[in-house]
Formats: sequence, C-alpha cells, structure tokens
Amino acid sequence: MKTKLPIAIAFLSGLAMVAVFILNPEKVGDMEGELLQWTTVIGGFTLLLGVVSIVRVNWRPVVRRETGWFNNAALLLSVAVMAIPSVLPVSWSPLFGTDGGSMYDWFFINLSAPMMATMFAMLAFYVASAAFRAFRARSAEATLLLLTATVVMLWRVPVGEGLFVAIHSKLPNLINTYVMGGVNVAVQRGIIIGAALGAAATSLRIMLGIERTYMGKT
Amino acid sequence: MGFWQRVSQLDRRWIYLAVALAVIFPLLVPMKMKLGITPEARQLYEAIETLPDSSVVMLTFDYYPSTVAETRPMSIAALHQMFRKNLKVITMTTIPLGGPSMADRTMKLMGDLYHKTYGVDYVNLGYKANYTAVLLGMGSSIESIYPSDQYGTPLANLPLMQTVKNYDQISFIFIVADNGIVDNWISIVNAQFSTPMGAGVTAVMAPKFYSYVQAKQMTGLLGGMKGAAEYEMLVNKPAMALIGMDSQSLAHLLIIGFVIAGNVAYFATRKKKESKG
Amino acid sequence: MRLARPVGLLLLLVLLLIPELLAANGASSVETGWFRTYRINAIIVAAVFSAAVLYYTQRARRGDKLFVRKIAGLDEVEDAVGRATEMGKPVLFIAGIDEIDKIDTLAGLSILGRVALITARYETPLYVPVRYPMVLAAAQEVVQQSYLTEGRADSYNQDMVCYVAGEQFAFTATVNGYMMRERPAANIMMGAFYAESLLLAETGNAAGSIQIAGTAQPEQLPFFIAACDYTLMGEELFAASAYLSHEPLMLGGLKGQDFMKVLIIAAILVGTFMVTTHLGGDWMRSLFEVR
Amino acid sequence: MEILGLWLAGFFTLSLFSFLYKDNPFYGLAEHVFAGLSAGYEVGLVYHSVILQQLVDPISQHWVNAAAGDHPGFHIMKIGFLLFAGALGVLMFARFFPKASWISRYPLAFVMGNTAGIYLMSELHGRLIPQIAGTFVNLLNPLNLIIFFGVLTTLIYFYFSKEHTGVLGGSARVGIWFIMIAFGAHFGYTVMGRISLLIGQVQFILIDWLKLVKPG
Repeated sequence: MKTKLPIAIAFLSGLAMVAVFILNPEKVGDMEGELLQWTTVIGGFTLLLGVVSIVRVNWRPVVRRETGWFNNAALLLSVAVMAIPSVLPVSWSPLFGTDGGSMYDWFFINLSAPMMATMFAMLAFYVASAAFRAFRARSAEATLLLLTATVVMLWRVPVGEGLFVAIHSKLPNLINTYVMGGVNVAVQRGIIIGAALGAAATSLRIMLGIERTYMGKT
Repeated sequence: MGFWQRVSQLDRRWIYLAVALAVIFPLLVPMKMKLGITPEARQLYEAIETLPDSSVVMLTFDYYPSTVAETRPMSIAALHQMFRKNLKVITMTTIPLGGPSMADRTMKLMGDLYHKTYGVDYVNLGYKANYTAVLLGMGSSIESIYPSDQYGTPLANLPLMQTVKNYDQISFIFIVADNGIVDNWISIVNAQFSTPMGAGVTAVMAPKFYSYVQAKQMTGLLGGMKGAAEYEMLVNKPAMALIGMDSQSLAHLLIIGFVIAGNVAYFATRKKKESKG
Repeated sequence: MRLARPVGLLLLLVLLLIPELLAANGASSVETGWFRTYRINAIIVAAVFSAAVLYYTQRARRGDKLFVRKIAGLDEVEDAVGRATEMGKPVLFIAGIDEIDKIDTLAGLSILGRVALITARYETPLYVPVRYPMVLAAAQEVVQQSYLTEGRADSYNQDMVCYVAGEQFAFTATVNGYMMRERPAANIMMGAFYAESLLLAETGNAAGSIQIAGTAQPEQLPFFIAACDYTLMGEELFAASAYLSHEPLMLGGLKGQDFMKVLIIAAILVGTFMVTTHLGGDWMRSLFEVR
Repeated sequence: MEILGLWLAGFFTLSLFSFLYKDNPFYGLAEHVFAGLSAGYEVGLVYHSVILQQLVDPISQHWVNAAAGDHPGFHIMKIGFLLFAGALGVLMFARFFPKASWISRYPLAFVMGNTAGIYLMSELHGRLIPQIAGTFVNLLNPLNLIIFFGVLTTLIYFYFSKEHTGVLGGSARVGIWFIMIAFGAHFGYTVMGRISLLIGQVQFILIDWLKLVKPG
C-alpha cells in the first residue's frame, strides 16, 4: 500500500501519457488535456502546503521574539496583504480580486515588479565579477572561453564593432555567422541531444520504478 | 603582497563600484558615441514609413516589467513614428501581470503627446489568457476574442474598431517582446494570415530571430537596447535607449579591461612563483 | 556477442515498420485510424531506446559489470558534505527552480535523495529551499526517506525542506540572504535553472562555499562554469542519480543512452553523406520529420 | 498613492542593491517583504487561474449543461473527472498528519508518472529527432562543416561507456574546445542584456524617482 501502489500509479499514469502520444485525438478525445488538468488541480491544492510551510517557518521567530523577528513579521504581513484581498470577490470592493486597481495589482506593480527588475539588474555586477575571476588563461580550454567571451563582448558595442569593421568590413558578420550561428548552434545541439536522451532515460527509470527515492525506497 | 597579487585578489566590491560608475557616469555626462544603424532596423523603419496615411497597425506589449530597459524605448520610438505618420494603432498584450498597465501607461503618455483621441486614433485591447487561441482567433474576428477593450468598453462603441474586423485590415504588426511569443506570431499569424510583421526583442533573444528576417517571415528586427537606440535615431527622437548606449559601451569596455587586468596579474604572479621555485 | 540478438531483433522490428513509415509520409494530415501513424518515427526511437535500457538493466541484474567513466564533480559531492561536517556548517541543496512537471526537477530530487543519505549518515545539517509547493511535498518525502534509510529518523526535521517564495527572483533574494548569513560549506544546485543561476552561484562563491552545479539548460551552463567549482553539463545531470547510487541496476539507463548515441552518430554520418552527395538526402530528412 | 508607490519602489530597489556591499538589515527586510509578497501573489494567481478557472467554473458549467439535458451523461462524467482530480489534490493534505502522510504519495506518484510519461515521448519526438535531422547538412559549406564536427565531438564528449583515451579521447577533447568557445560566446553575448537591465534600474532611480536627470 505504501510503496507498491504508488509505483503502480506512477507506471500507469506514465503509460497513459505515452498512449495519448500515440493515439489519435480524433478518436480518444483530448485525454492529454484532461490528465494535464488533473496535475494542475493537484498543484493548486498543494499550494496550501506551501503557505502553511512559509507561515510556520516564520511564525516561530515572531512568537519567540528571536533576533530579526521583525523581518519574519514583515513577511507574514506581506503574505496577508497580497493574498487575502486577492481571493475576496471584486463585487465587495474594487480593491479586491486581481484586476487593475486592486490591492493585488498595486503591490505587484509598485513593489514586486521593481524588486524583480532590481534582482535581475544585479546580474550586471555578477557578470563582471565572475568574468574577472573565472576568465584566466589557466589552460587551453579556459583560454578559448576567455577569448571568445571577450571578442563577442566587444562586437556587441558600437566601439568594438567599429574596431572590427576597421580590421575587416565583414568581421562582425563572420562572428555572427560562424561563432553564434556555427559553434554555438552545434554545441547547443549536442547538449540538447544528450540531455534529451538523459531526460528520456530518467523518465523510463521513474516509470519502471527503478528510480523511486520519493516513495520510500532508495 | 605585490601589486599584481593585489590585483589578482581584488575584492569583488571594487568591481561592483566600477560597474556602477561606468553605468551612472554617462547618464550624468552624455558622451554621445557614434552608433551605426543595422540593415534590419532600417528595414523595419522603412516598412512602417512607407505605409499609406491612416493605415491600421498593431503594436504589442509582450514584455514583463523586468525587461523594460530594453523593450519600452522600442515601444515609445515606434509610437513616435506611428502617431507622427497619422497611423491608427491597436495595441494588446499576452503578458497577464504588468503587461496591461505597461500598455496603458505608454499609450496614454504618447497619445496625449500627439493629441490623439482614444477609440478613434488608437485602441488598447488589453490582455486575454491563452495566447494561442488569441492569436489564432483574431484572424477571424477580433471581437470574438476581445468583446470589449482594456477599459471594458464594447468594441462596437469604438469608432476605430468599426473598420477593423481581423488581420485583413491590419497593415503591419510591430511586436515588442521579451519571450518566445515571437515564434507564435510568426508561426500562427504570419504563416496563416500573411500579415507583414517586424519585431523588437531583447539582446539575448536577437540572434535566434535573424533567421526569420533572412527567411522574409519578418520585415526587420531590433535587438536589445542597441536596437532600441537605433530606432530612436531613425525616428529622430533620442531618448532613454540612446542615453543608455554610452553606459553600455563603457561597461563592456570596463569588463574587458578587468578580464585583461586579471590575466596580466595571473601571469605576473605565476612567473614570480615559478622563479621562487 | 551479447548485443547481437537484441540488436538484430530491433533491426527486424524497424525493417517491418518501414512500409508503415513510408505510407505515413504520403498520408494526408487528417488521421482517421486509432493511431497517429505519422508519429511512427518517434515510436520506433522510443521502442529502440526502451529496449536498450531494459536490455542493459537486465544485464546489470544478472551481475555483469557495466563500466562507466568517472564524472568529475560527482565524486566531489561526498567530499563536499564531508567538509561541511568537519566545519560544522550546513549543506544547501537547490533542486532547480522549476515545477515538478519538469523532468530536470525530478532528476534534481533523486540527487537530493543521495545527498540526504550522506548528510544523514554524518548528521550534517541540510537546508533545501524550494519554489513550488508540489516540489516541497516531494522533496520532504525524499529527504525523510533518506533519513529513515540511514536510521536517523530522529534527526529529520520537516523544516529542512521549506517553501520560500513563488517568484523566481524573490526565491533568489531569500536564498542569497541565507548564503551570506549562514555561509553553508557546500552548495549543491541540481535541476532547471534560468537567469538566477549566476546570482546564486556568485553569491555562493562570495560566501566561500564549495559549489557543485548541474543543469540541462544550455544557456545557463556558461555561468555555472564561471562561478562554480564543478559543473555537470546537460546529460550528466540525468546520469548523476544513477552514478551516485553505486547501484548497478541504475546504470542500465546510462548504457542505453550510450547505445543510442552510437546510433545517432551513425545516423548523422549517413544522413550528412546522403545530403552532401544529393543521394536521397530529402528522403532521409523526411524520415525525421516530426508532427 | 502614486508618489507612495514610487518611494516604496525606490526604497526597496536601493535596499536590494545594498546587498552588493554586504548583507544588512535593509536587505533583510526587503528580502522578507519580497518573499512574502511573492507567496501572496501565488495565492491570488492559483486561486483564480486554477481553483476557479480549472475546477469550480468547469464544474458549474458542466452542471448547467447537464441540467439543461444536453448530453447529460457526458457532462456528469466530466464533473466526475474534475471531482476526482480535486480529491487527489485533497489527498495532499495528508501531509499535515505525520501518521497519514504516506497517503500523499498517491497524488505525487500520479504527477511524477505523468511527467515521466510526457517527457519520455516529448524529449525524443520534440527535441531529439528534429535536432538529428537538423544535422543532416551539406558539408560543402564551411558553416555546415563547423556544425557537423561540433555536434559529433560534443556528443562524443558525453559518451560514458569508455575512458576518454585514444581517438575517442582526442575527439572528446575537440568537443570540449567547441563547448568552451560556445560558452564564451554565450557569456559575452548575454553581458549586453544584463547591463541594459542595470541601466534601466539606474535610470529608474535617477530619472523617474529622484528626478536628478532629465531624459532626452
């Protein structure tokens, strides 16, 4: 019951998706959409687990007044101001729900969105420090990495492009064609082919119950 | 500790500071570096420039708030051109959160600037879920997908929408996007309804889409902030992207400088170690 | 040759299916039968692949020794946890930032199972922040089972695995804060990563942690390579769980993959030859058309 | 309200940036607020797009249709499916009770099996086969030559069954060279976009928020 049945369920639900792939939707209907909807619905219910987890982890420091409890309180408050109005019906107040003009929308536009953009923007700093540290000509491989990165970085700004054009008028074009469209495409393709095989093998292991760390057998 | 050793182990915060300065400085003191215009950008500009007066064009806001630095200047530059040429603009978004308010703010700003009337000169359709159905459905009837606009006004009450039923009445689609939706515009709308289109995309996405331009599925392409800056130059309205390009160049050169310094330091310190045996 | 029989059988199967394939190529796009015959090429590939995996798994079960080369990075996982134990610092594990319906996440979770076995054995603190509730449930199950297996059920605490935030960068902000405050001895990042890869890896590097990352997202690999001590690329991520388990049975999949790779290389050689010489190149391409 | 929003946005932007110097209380606060808002955001999103749109609305729609006598059998069956999916979802709540938490393995196994089934076919069909076909190229063109050798040597690099020595080792080494060139190119290419995003945030601080610089 505890181990065998889940493995059987995994196998059958996997097999169902394989069957859906092969069977003609004209005959069997949209089984794929149906099964995917089930997954979505299960995921929807599971959100409660997430909310309970985040509340429990942050509630304890607040009650016990641990160092930094203020932050945990701010987190709980943030969950509340975003979540509670969003599930109340719009008919009660235009501040409820998730449409334009709701509290949900306001907090998203004024707080979440700029914070997302800021985290994203911090990548500029990290790209610089990672390049400084990692791009050293320690070996043939590292040298190739550093040379191509530098050339491509130069090519992407007007000054560098001008420089390349001065060397040879077709140079920027050659970089785009042979490096981006040649080597880059080839390697991506090689990695994708390998990864597709690996993903399929992992799928097979899960369906066959060889890989079942998640149901009580390692 | 020698100089090169110190450079080699430079605290990353100095690098952060240098990057910050490289970005901020040109904003305060513009350097106005020269910028070439790529054929792809010019193609896009010409495609819209040669449209007859009062043609209807569509402009999409398919981007999230986190990439506005690259994408919003494209929307603004495009609107300068469209409104100045007296084209009618229909806009929409496939992004649920952030997309509608981005479209709303930008359209109001530009509409007011050119004294355009909502409903007559431009319409904002807003967002509808399930983009495949949206892109496909507008081919037969826009009204079936968007019974009302972003503000809840039925399309029947908007004068502009009386003449526009589906893609047949739209002369050009200008996509501004930061995600793979461009593929769908091409594979669904261009392939099935052969509406001409061009796109402005983020720098990371750009190389992938050059092939569409080569295959003539797309008329023109803008890539990243550089593409946006080129378009600002084409419409002769220098703004955010063009200002940003100085910072862009300086930051790139700075990073390259750091990589070179790091390598010089690496070899200098390595030689010292070797000679010490 | 042990290979002869199954390979022969498979070839026969493929030969039998070729007429079907040719017929499907000419067929109109509207299918009337029960099967999508136009997908016959994918079905053949899947059948050959599954047969190869099953064959090698069977051989492993019979006790044949299957050789797999060393995968740099995976041998370091145990050392990294050992270092964490010595330093009395936690191990941070991130199973990617995608939902459970992404196969990379499942690969990450099975690696988590192996890592949790080691942390349970050494009683090293483990912290697993997750971005989706469904991954939370699965990761808790995985970690708990590993602790049970090692007989350390009492050291397991449900909050080792916790839900952090649903948004990509909110998740990153929280994990980055954790990295700088707790300074984990080892960061193990295995699964699907996107733009946050470098934010996580650079912060971990600044915090002085040993970092082992693995992802099948080719666009993020350059950043992990630049900022981590060891990086598993693409396929290696999927091989990791099998490799770490030291269980011969698990290696069947890996061997099956390699068998396919040989076939793929052969197909590419033949296809390229046919295209270059204009000897039926279009026909060859049409065999690989997908719908 | 708009001014308040602008100042909050500005404050949290600077707080997050301050992490670059070192971890500090401002970052701690921003980090927690960000996480909380994002969890709350998820609640609103899931409630509307999953619970209402995928479960409650379809059930009531099918109910109306069934009541109207339009193929009632079909609609009742659909309702049954949806209720079953909902029941599977409810089983996840068994995790709240340690003794019964193993029950949640059923829905988990369903989802994982489903994922595995989808990927087994879609990876081979959607990614593997087209990528192989894409490599059938005419070698008389230098670009194709690069693609051909790049793909082959990268594949050889990932071959696990033999030690990388001899011809295999040589090819694998060429493979890793190809990989490094591609990664370097991709890294260099991405820098531009990342810097643009930073420029965008700096413009937000200097132009939109503090109004220190006039645009144009």
